[in-house]
Amino acid sequence: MNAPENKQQFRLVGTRPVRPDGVEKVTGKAIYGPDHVSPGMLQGAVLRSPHPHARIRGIDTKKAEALAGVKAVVTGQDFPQAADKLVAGAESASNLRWVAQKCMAIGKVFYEGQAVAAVAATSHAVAEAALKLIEVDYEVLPHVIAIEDALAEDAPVLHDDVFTQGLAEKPTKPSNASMRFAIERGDAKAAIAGAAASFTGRFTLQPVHQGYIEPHACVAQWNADGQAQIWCSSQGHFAIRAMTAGILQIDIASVRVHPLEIGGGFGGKTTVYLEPVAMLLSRKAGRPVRLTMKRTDIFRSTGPAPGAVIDITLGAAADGTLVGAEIELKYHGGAFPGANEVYSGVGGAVGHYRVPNASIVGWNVLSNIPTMHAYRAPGAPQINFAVESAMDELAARLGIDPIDLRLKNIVHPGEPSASGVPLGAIGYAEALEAAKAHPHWSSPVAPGQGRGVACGAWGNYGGPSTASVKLGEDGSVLVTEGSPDIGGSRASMAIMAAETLGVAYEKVRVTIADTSSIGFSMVTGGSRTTFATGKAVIQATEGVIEQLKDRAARTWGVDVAAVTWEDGTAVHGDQRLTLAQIAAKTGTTGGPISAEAVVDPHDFLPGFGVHICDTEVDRETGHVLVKRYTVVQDVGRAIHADYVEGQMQGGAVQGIGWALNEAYVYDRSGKLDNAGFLDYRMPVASDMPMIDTVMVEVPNPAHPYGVKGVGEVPIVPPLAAVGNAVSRATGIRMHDLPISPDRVYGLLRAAE
Amino acid sequence: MRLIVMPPFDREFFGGKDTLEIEAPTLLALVDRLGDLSPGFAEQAEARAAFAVDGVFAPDWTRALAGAEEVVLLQRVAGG
Amino acid sequence: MSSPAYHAPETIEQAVALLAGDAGARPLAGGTDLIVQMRSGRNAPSAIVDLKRIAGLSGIRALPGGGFAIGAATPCTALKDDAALAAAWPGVVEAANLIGSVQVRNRATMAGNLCNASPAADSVPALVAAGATCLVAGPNGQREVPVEAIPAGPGKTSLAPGEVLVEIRLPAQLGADAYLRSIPRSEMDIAVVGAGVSLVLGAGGVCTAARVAIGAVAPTVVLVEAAGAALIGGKLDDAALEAAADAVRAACRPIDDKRGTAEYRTAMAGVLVKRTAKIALERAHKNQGRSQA
Amino acid sequence: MSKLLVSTTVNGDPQQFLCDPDTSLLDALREEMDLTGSKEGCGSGDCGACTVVLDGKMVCSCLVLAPEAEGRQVSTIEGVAEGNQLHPIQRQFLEHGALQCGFCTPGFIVASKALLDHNPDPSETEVRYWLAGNLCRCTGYDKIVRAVMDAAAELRQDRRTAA
Repeated sequence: MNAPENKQQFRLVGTRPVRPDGVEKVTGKAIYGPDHVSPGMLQGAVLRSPHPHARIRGIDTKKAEALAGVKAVVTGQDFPQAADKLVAGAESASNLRWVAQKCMAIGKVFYEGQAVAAVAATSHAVAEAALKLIEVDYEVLPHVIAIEDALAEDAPVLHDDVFTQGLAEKPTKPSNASMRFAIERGDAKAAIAGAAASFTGRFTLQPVHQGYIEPHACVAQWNADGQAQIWCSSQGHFAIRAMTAGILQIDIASVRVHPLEIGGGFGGKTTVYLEPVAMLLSRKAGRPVRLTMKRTDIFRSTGPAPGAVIDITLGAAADGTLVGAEIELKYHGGAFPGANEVYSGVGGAVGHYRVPNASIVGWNVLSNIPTMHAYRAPGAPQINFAVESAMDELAARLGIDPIDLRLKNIVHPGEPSASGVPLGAIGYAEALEAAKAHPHWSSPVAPGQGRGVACGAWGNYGGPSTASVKLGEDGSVLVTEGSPDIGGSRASMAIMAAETLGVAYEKVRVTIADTSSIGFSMVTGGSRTTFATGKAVIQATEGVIEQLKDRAARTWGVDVAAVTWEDGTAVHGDQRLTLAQIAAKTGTTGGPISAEAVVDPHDFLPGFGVHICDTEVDRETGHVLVKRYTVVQDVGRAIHADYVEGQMQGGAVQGIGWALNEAYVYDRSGKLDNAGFLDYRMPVASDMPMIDTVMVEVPNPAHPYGVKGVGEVPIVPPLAAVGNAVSRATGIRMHDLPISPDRVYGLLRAAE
Repeated sequence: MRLIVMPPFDREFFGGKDTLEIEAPTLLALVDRLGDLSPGFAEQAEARAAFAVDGVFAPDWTRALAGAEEVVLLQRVAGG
Repeated sequence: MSSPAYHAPETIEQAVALLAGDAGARPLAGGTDLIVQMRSGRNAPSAIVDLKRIAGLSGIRALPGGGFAIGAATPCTALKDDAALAAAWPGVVEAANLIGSVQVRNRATMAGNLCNASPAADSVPALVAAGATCLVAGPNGQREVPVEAIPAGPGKTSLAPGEVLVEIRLPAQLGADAYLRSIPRSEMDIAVVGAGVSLVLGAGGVCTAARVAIGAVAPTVVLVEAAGAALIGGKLDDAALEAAADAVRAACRPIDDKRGTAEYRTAMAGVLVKRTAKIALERAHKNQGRSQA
Repeated sequence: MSKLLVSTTVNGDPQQFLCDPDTSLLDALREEMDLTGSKEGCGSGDCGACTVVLDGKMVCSCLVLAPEAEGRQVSTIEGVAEGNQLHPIQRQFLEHGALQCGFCTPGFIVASKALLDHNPDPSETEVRYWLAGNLCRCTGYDKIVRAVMDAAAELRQDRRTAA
């Protein structure tokens, strides 16, 4: 499984064929989460808390149950008592005790919009009417939203059994700071004190939402014999199965989860919110139940990404060499412990640079907002905004070109990564050189505009995947895998299988199978699918090739070792048997041909990106326009170039939205004030220029086609790229996101 | 064999110690040993821990450690 | 659970009777506000009276003397398609075509925008600046009132029970108009501030009449007479524009909310009124040149 | 309140369905006619995933009451291709990789077709403003805009060839 020494020309890898699921998706035939219908299906609806923090004294569901057409009502009392229990399944461990409460409050509500009861009825209108008949007796408790408020001495403490983890001495008092995580090396303070230039600043960000357009939705059917089926869209149906079975305390094998097409996730669909509720409703009603979230409820109750307060000091020598970093970051954790963003925030803060002296301390801070959930490179964009803004300041203070300053300090292959494990064949330097050589960087900055540059990294991932490859009797090829296709991965899998097998792309068809029809596969996330599931597909394809060679060898009566596989054909001397010829004879050569591969690779490599952004600032109104944007990234190798570029463009625009307008706005009563697309303000088409892309290909030698993973990196640099561009256009450092017109206006006036 | 304990496990389970000298035939056995040193670690390890043996990630914990010089214990990081 | 009744009357009289006979009935034009409010539970009408099947309520009529009558059920995009209207009142037409998206503007009407009585309604400052009036039908017959008389506060109108807006009337254009708004994005937002300006130029390009109206800075649209007065009698030099901006800022009574701070809204009202007045001036010059040529 | 019987035309075919008066056209299409290609992303007219053409004008079907469709012509994503013959816009979306998750795609294609039906040669800016009511969270819009521009060019070529 080694990549070729020299860059070789591939037949299919790197091309742009039409994706196998394309026609269904452009004609409206594809079935997404909210589209599935089961016979006899009931419609469910969920009652949600109007209070951000309250004890539930009691819930009276009698009137709702008496309403004609209502078939089941469930509350937190219907959930099995959940103790602490970690399940893997997704990318990081989840404690089911908390996951269960993200599905439904059990005794206490911790954020506005948390589910408190649910109804299944013969129609949606009846279910909605029944919700109005449920009486919940709340004892409203004081709430807290902002990070600094939650850390205050007199702040309401959310959980009396959550003590700060990661302290050397076990704390005696419960705290909203659920976790401290730090990396210390050398003496950062002393190094910075002796630096030729340093920058100190505080940066703040608000929570943002993943913003997928498809609402969470599922249909669950839990039969009298204890067997269940769930139809839903998710980033990983095996994770849905693990969490649902775990929360409901039933066997994994009794829950069959069917993956529907997924309408965007970005990390937000790697957990359960509805499935266990729909299951409980179905068991009570004896019929399948559909639950679909409203957009307002998606904003109010599903995982945003953390807001942050970050204090940073970076110091550099006169030649630009970084000498020290002192950083304290505080991230929103949401209502329950377990958010992971602080780990990657601390670990990745200056992981893309060599910094001999570093003190990086992170805190996960609980408050009365939904529990944070993964959003594309979770935890990285926030800290990167601070670090790359500080780098921009250092470059200006030292009079060094910002790209040169990065080149001076970047990590190189063989040097230790943040985790201490040496870096492999990374392409960071190559990406920076490509950015420097790009016409965007060398073009003059237009009058009234500012140009910013920022770098960012993400570790990427491997993890378990299963794939099987089966040969049709006519020589066509069926690939079956367990990784939901969220952005064209069926096409990548078909390309890799066809490339390996030496057949036409169109001869390969790809199916994403349910949890009972293919082996375990981790979620589609962490930029792991093309890498890890791709490896499984390639390995299974190689298994098929071995069998094909064996059939040919036995047909010819020669040793299999003497048979080679070339361009879809078994070859021995001048004897040849094509794949189709062998397939046609399987009935008399030993039966059907198929192979399965289960992999758990950890030889993935991180990705690095460099973004260049030009902005124009209206000095009278504070409006910022992105005029030109270029994304340069080491992608390992692009399997399907369109979808690699698409990841780079989409991630960049999400990051630009985060920089300019997106933010959770809470009112004084602790309610989310902008729980809709109108006021959450994601970028629309007319806000954006074209997003230029440069795919730098430094292949991963541990993947047959050099794949590294591309999806997460592109959201890391834009916050600082935009911030740096606005700072250079205005002469004012942008410390706080979003860089909205009123904020920029205020900064401009204050500077006058 | 040297075990480098990365945050948060160093403070959370080993009193802030970031280097341990410890012998074990396999990573599984190592997890058990660490569990003896710090009750509660073994239960969390499967869901939260990752190991690198002499600079290479080792997802298979049955792998023999004979001849290994350095094992790094680190937190698994999630993606979106 | 009560679903509202749905009526699609074919005459104004039927519509008035339906609305007058049921206090919970609400007229439906484009529905882009009403249906959203019904979905969110903010509005639960007992009956919906769809105005779109009433003959004459959709479309634009030229009035004798050069004005226009715009039927209450006319979608915003239809205004753009009417070349004469778009040439005469570009500010009004552009304002109506800043609301929501193309999808929304293919349904939304200026009459609905006005009767929804949002302080941030985009078309309303432009209509007020234009000196537009409304024809209102009710149980006691019809009356014509200035546009600014309709909104009574956020979500409230001065319409009596059973009254419905029939058409919006624009006078003959003697000068030119313009409308600008401030939003964080380029589209799909509610105005943080909106400013409409309508001007008439006399001999030598001297401004002889001016109306300035601003939105989203007070509970209702504000017709700032002092701002108009500041523009009259001169050629809209910097001093006159600054005086108009001062008058506008003085007239602002905004709130802080998720869409903008009071301070920012006030400041933007001043900026926008100057920019809008310049566009109106440029158009008025062009129109004057054309009529003289 | 009893249900209303609505007679309408969807993609050229006569359709009759029963609905509550406050049912949206989107729900009627999805639930009563099994036309699930139109998607609900927000239910408030802010995302465009439910875009359909009603009597020649594109609208958000979540902001149309089903009874309003009485006697009207409705065109949905399911009617864009002619049988198995994809519309050039659909083909260009595929050839550009202008979709990732594909959930917003039906709305974008219906809206793009509405644009090109009345403006055969839009500028990039015109395309971007026309599509501002359609949210896409995956692509950053770049490949969508290119697909629409190329489809426009292809359709102009087709018209020239036909003429």
